[in-house]
Amino acid sequence: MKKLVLLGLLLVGAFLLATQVNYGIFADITTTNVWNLLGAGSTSWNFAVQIWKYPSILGMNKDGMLIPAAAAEIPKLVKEGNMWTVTVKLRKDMRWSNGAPFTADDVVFTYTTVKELEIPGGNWSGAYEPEKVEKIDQWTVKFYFKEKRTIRIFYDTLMTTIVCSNYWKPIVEKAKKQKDPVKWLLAQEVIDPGIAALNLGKIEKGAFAQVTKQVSDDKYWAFGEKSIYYKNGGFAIVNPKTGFKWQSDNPKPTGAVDLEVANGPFVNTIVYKIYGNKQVAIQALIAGDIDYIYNPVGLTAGEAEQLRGQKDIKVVSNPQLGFRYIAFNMRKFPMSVKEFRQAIAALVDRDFLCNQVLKGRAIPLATPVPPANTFWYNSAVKTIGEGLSMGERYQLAVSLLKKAGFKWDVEPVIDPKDTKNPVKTPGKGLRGPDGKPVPEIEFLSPGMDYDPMRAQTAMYIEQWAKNIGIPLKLKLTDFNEIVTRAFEEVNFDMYYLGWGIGRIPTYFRSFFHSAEMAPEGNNTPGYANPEFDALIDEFEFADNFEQARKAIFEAQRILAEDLPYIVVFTNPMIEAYRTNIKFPYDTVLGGINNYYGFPENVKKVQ
Amino acid sequence: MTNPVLIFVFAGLLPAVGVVYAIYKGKAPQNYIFLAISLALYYGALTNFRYLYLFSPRFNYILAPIIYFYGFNLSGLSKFIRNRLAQIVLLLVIYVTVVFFIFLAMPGDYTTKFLQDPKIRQNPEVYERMKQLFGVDDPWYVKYYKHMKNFFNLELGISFSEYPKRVEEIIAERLPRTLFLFLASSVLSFLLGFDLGKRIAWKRGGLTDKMATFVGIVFWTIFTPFYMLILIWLFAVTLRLFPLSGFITPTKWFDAPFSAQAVFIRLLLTELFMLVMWIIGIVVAGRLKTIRAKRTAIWGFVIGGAIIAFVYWAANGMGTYALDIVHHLALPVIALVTLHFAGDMLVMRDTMLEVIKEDYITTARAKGLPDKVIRDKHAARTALLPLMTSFVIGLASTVSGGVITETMFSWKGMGLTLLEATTAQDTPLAIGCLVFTGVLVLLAHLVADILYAFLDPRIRY
Amino acid sequence: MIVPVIKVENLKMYYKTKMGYVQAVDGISFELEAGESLGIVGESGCGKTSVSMTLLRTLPENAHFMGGHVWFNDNGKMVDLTQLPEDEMRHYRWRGISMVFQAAMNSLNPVYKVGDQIVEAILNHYPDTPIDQAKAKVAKLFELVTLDPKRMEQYPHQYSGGMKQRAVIALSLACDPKVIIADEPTTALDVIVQDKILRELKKIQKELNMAMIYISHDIAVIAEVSDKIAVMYAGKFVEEADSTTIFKRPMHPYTFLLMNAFPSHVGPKKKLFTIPGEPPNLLNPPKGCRFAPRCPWADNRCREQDPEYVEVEKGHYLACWHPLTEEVRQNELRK
Amino acid sequence: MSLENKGKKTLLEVKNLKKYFPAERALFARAKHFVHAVDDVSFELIEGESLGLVGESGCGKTTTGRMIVRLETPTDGIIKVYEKNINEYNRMEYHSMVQMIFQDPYESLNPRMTIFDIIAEPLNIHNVGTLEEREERVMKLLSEVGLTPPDSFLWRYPHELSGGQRQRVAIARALVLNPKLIVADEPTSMLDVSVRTGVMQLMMQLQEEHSVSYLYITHDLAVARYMVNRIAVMYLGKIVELAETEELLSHPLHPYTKALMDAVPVPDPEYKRSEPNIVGNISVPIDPPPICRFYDRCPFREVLGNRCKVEEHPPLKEVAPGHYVACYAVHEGKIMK
Repeated sequence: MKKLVLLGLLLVGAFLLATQVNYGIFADITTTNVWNLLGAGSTSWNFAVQIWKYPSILGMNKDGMLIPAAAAEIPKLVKEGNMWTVTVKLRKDMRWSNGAPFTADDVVFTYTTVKELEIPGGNWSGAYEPEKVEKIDQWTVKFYFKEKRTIRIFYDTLMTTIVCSNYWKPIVEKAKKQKDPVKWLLAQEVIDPGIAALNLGKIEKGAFAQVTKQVSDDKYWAFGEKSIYYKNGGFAIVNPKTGFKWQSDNPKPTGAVDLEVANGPFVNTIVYKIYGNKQVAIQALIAGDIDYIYNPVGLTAGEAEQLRGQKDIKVVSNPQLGFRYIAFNMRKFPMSVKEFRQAIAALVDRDFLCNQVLKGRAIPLATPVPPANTFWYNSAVKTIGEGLSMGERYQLAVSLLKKAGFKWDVEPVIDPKDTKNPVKTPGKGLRGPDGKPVPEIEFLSPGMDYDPMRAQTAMYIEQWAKNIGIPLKLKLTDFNEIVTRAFEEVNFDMYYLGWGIGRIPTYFRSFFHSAEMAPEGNNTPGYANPEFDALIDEFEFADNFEQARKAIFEAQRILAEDLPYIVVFTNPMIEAYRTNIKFPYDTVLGGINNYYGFPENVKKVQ
Repeated sequence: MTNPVLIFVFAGLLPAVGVVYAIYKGKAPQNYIFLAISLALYYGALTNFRYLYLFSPRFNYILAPIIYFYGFNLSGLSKFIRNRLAQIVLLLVIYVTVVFFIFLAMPGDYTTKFLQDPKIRQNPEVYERMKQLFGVDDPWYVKYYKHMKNFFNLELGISFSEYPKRVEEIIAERLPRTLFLFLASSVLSFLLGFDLGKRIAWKRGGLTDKMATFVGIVFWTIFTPFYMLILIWLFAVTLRLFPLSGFITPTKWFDAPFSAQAVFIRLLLTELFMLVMWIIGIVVAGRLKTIRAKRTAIWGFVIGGAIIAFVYWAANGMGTYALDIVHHLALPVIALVTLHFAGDMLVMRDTMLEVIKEDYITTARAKGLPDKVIRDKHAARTALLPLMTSFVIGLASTVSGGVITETMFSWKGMGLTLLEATTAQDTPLAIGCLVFTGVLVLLAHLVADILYAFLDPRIRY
Repeated sequence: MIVPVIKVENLKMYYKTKMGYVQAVDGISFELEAGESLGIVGESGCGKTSVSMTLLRTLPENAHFMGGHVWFNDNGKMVDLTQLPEDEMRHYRWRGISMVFQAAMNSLNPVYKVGDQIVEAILNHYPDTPIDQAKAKVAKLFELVTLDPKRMEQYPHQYSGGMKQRAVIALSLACDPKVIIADEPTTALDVIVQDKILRELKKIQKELNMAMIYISHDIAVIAEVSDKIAVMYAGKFVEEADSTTIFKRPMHPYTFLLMNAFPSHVGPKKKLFTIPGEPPNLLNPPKGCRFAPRCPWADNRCREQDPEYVEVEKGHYLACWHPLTEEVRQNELRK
Repeated sequence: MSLENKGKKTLLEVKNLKKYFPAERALFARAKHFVHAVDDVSFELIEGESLGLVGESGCGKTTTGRMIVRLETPTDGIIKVYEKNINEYNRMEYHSMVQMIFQDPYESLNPRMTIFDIIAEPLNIHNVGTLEEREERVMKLLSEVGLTPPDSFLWRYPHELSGGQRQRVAIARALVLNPKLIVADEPTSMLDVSVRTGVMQLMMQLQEEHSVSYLYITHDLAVARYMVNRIAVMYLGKIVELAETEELLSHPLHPYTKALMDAVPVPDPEYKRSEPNIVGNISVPIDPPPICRFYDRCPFREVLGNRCKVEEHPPLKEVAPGHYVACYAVHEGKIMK
């Protein structure tokens, strides 16, 4: 009888504790098969619902720092004969949700299967990199590489998803017997074990995907594991349950703790409800049908306004991983003159544009690496004109032009103390160092209908330039025309476009390396600086991350001076959630949805 | 096919019956030529003799009976149906071909976009592997042959965006939902539009007429997404009468031992069953004389059907789940009915106004018939004809035209699928959706023609 | 004393339009006995069809009844049809007065079998009739109008024009009406068919001793079937008399000119008269006599005062200030 | 077949004219059955003379008229105008000689054109005269057709006119190019009696003034009597009788002509018509047997024994001067006049 009462109490307790959070997404998950998920089936929705359940050897924390995930420490790249090797020590405390321990077998199985079956898909391409993957012992794996492509090895190969070998082995064996093994394997719609306590439950196509707790807290290896962010930028992982510990080398965590994130799961169920339309999802958020809209493009300013006044809803804004920039065609005079570019850059008052003109709808950004990407951002680089008033900016620009030998028919007179009208006499008839008049410079920007932000700010920039006599002529035009002229015809003076970027500044090569000249590559300005090229190569083939980081820091400094691009601003990623759930943090580069780990960290607030 | 009974039936009995009947019926020698062709096609398909079929043996199974009936001197409706079927098969081939070439001519597709992924381009091995997998490098005629063959084998290929799912699987999943929603709303809006249209036309010029016409035009011209959003806000967010969107409440379905699809298909069948009962009611009513008897017959069949349906759902254990779906159905149906009844109503009103001018209406009045009889039996019955055609044809087009509804109510059906497939440049899926919609349109036209022939004695083909 | 079957007194019916009232029927009177036939002859737009619609009260919505009486002899009791509520009026339609419509081609509902449409009329007025009996009656009617009773099961589109016209006649007889109004019963038909239909109508009328009102623009047709003829012009009767009088001794100039404007293929080839001008617009009819603007004999009085419709000799009604004398007529014909 | 030819030229000559319409429409197959709308029709018309084509609907009279104005292409046969095959004329040349007036004045005038435009259109097409000259011509014609004062009609639209006025406009349009032949297809059948006479008289008057010939198509013998010199009675695509008007009306020979005459009501209550001696109903001539077209309805089909049943359709034969009949019984005097 006692037992029965206890059981009853337990059941009631379980019911009371059974918590559920609901997220809105905009499309079905099209596959539950991990091999497909990372191949043709790689949609952002599939990732949002599933990718966090898989381990990888290395990972990144919210600030973009390289941290061990399934590894016990960050390994080193070592030269052995004509090969480069990485020996990874794995954590010994991890368990799959089916109870099997996570071992070197899982790692070796995953990498060899991808290569053997030639599983297609960009997200598997890192697994093709190693020549060989070898199990040294139960918790040690050794990778062999032909080339020392440090960045790719650490940020791609070693971040490849690892699957549960004891679940998949028989299936893969069976696949190998089929006529088309890959096709067969990819068509298997199964829900495999993950490394997390949560896993996919019921899926109703077109309606929802349910994620439920499948490992009890006491049996879950990661329950209670803490990720600790220190004020000084240091980072530590502590698992009180298994005793696992790791801390960052540079910087070493000391001093005050900034943020401590404990691993859950704190909810039993997460339902990803599918909405066909953002407006309807917003209505659902208001009605409380869902607690958060998972959406990689975020909300528009208008939608954010609509939600801001609502009860129990919190709207957060984060910088996007991306930037809007003005490119110079450095093949042509006067854009070929460094001081000219600097003069224009000096005129661009980002704070004024973002806060006054765009009324805070954009975030000022001056470098191709957003400051929030702390590991790679060089805070020492100063932007031209930073902190100056408009008058001082005019003065700086004029002096830069003068320095390069530019002359005017009527030289501009600037009074930097006058905040309202610093330009006393506008410049007229700008002449180059050779005495010839500077030809009209065409400045291409997308029009009002496509992007009002760029169109509006471009008008200010045109006016500022004109005030000191730079013959800048803004042309608001079709987006496609700009793309064609910049990337295919390479026939432009200046244009104003944007990029979406990743956390790791591998994009430096494609934007600025002299081997990536447009139209073959993306280096539209025609920037060719051997010093810069060398830094990029150094970055990619660095011996260690300090070296890579240094190279990128230096590259940022050079870019800030050479200015093939003027980076102007970035868009905020606006998201909204109901205050009855709590994320471990909501200030993160690229927005909440950019951090895949949160399902196990999210809490329900009573 | 190894079962001797089946072999006997399909290879022996069935053709033999056909031959005997054809010889018994046939008169001129040329009739036997059709019989011979038909038999050749049939056996060609049966024995899988690949020189005797064009795209696929299944296509032969469609062609053989049609050609067989060309061996007879049919007349009237049966001749019309046979000719129409032949035309539809021809149109189908043309349509499927046209769809193929449209997509062939369209620049780029999912694969090229997919292959643009820098991570894939970095790795030539993966790149080649992908290209081979998607069959990108085949010449167009090989693609075309494969396309036609696959279509008639009902193998519509593999979706790019939901790789490696088969297109027919996706369509099989989405079609019932779309049909269910649009059948329900179309029939309701048709009935509402028919009834209101006939009433306001009868009392033309009055306040009701003006109001109804005004309201109808408002609904007819309203910006659909906006209207639907208002409905959602009003009924789901503010009044909380109906669920906001989607077709099921997730929490209720966590422990369901079956998929929503299973319930959906049963619901669709129930709906069709009700529709058939209603039509039977109408046919029976057509044989009865008095209005009261007619009404009793129709209601009798409808209510009888409803009782059978209720018993079925009460017995099969899915009832509560079905109710959940029906509850979700309410809001989109309200939206669609309010939007579409207006069109039907205005069409009905206009045809009624035309019909009212006809002399036989004056005759009916002069005969001393009561007003209601004249309106319902004489005017509305004739005015029904054009409405019926627009209804049946509209039924087919709603399948593809439901993009907005399906988007707003998160009702993942054919419209949304076609939209997503097109925007994602998922050619096989888009082709599949289009082809299916095309087949539906063609079938709807056939149904409309046959219905028309039944409803309008003047039409004899 | 013979009591008329139907007696119309000063019947007025106007159509309301945006521009004003169209005086389609403006005070007509006549009476008819059983077995008698009246022909109403007039040109298009003179309101002759509106007369039939007013008698049956099957008027369009913009029609306004402006006064007058239609006395109908319901087994000895005179009922004013214009005063009956709609519900009661329904019972007099078809049972009392039935109609053969102008557009026989379209006066049968295309989606119902012809027989059923006639049965419907019978069952509507005599709901207790068994269907078989009603059908038998229709079969008899079909025989009466020389249609094959098998055709009852056919649809109107399977009928030729003449057959449709016969079916419509059968329909008009379905409820044994006292009065039949035949509105242009043969207009769309070929002459030989027309001839047959007219003969049948006449025969049936005599057999069943019904009162018949023929309405037509064709004077020849009216001349053949009517006992008396009323000439209608611009919403009014201008002259009514027995048919011989109307043809041989017309007193109204319009009647006279009309009769002589009509060509004939028999007898000597006469000179054809023309009537100058066009019929007036009933929205705004001329003051005085409505024919005055076209009348060669009109004087100022004609243009100012509307002549009254009076009986000038027994059974001869006329509305004219200058009735034509025999002398005038002869002079005119000789010209 | 010509009448006394007083030095006048033959205006129109129609020889063995045939028009078959397919009786069913099939998409790919050729039609198997044909309606013999006009079947072997021949007649002549001399300058200034008018001929009436009389018959019931479906007898082929309108089709014949349409072929003569080149609105239809004959299946077979020859149409000559001034001894020249009409196909040898170019379209403009031909239409300045031959014009048509249609039955329905409501539909034959373009509602979006003014009266001036309607009448002057042929002038524009043929590029005749300056604008002033055209206007003058149109004014003159308008007053000739009795639409006076002409300038009050010039800029009005057809819907502003009455039916009779519209038909007058149609006549003016037909006359504007001074044609030699006007094919008039029931021009007065839609008009009211009081207006009809006016139009008829106008047409007769214009015939004299403009020395134009009419091919007058009508179902109404009485109207034809006033309009034409000779009448051809058609039955199911064939001319069954052709004679001068008064001769035909006073001595009809063909049983069909007689029946037709008996069937037309007479505007005289004292005149007692005899009942038309005809059986059955008119049919559509789909693949008619080669025997006499009237056989099925002929009350005298037994008079010559089996002959009418087996021999081909009787030829038009002159039984009195200028009086042609297509009937074996009449040829042999078996039917009394």
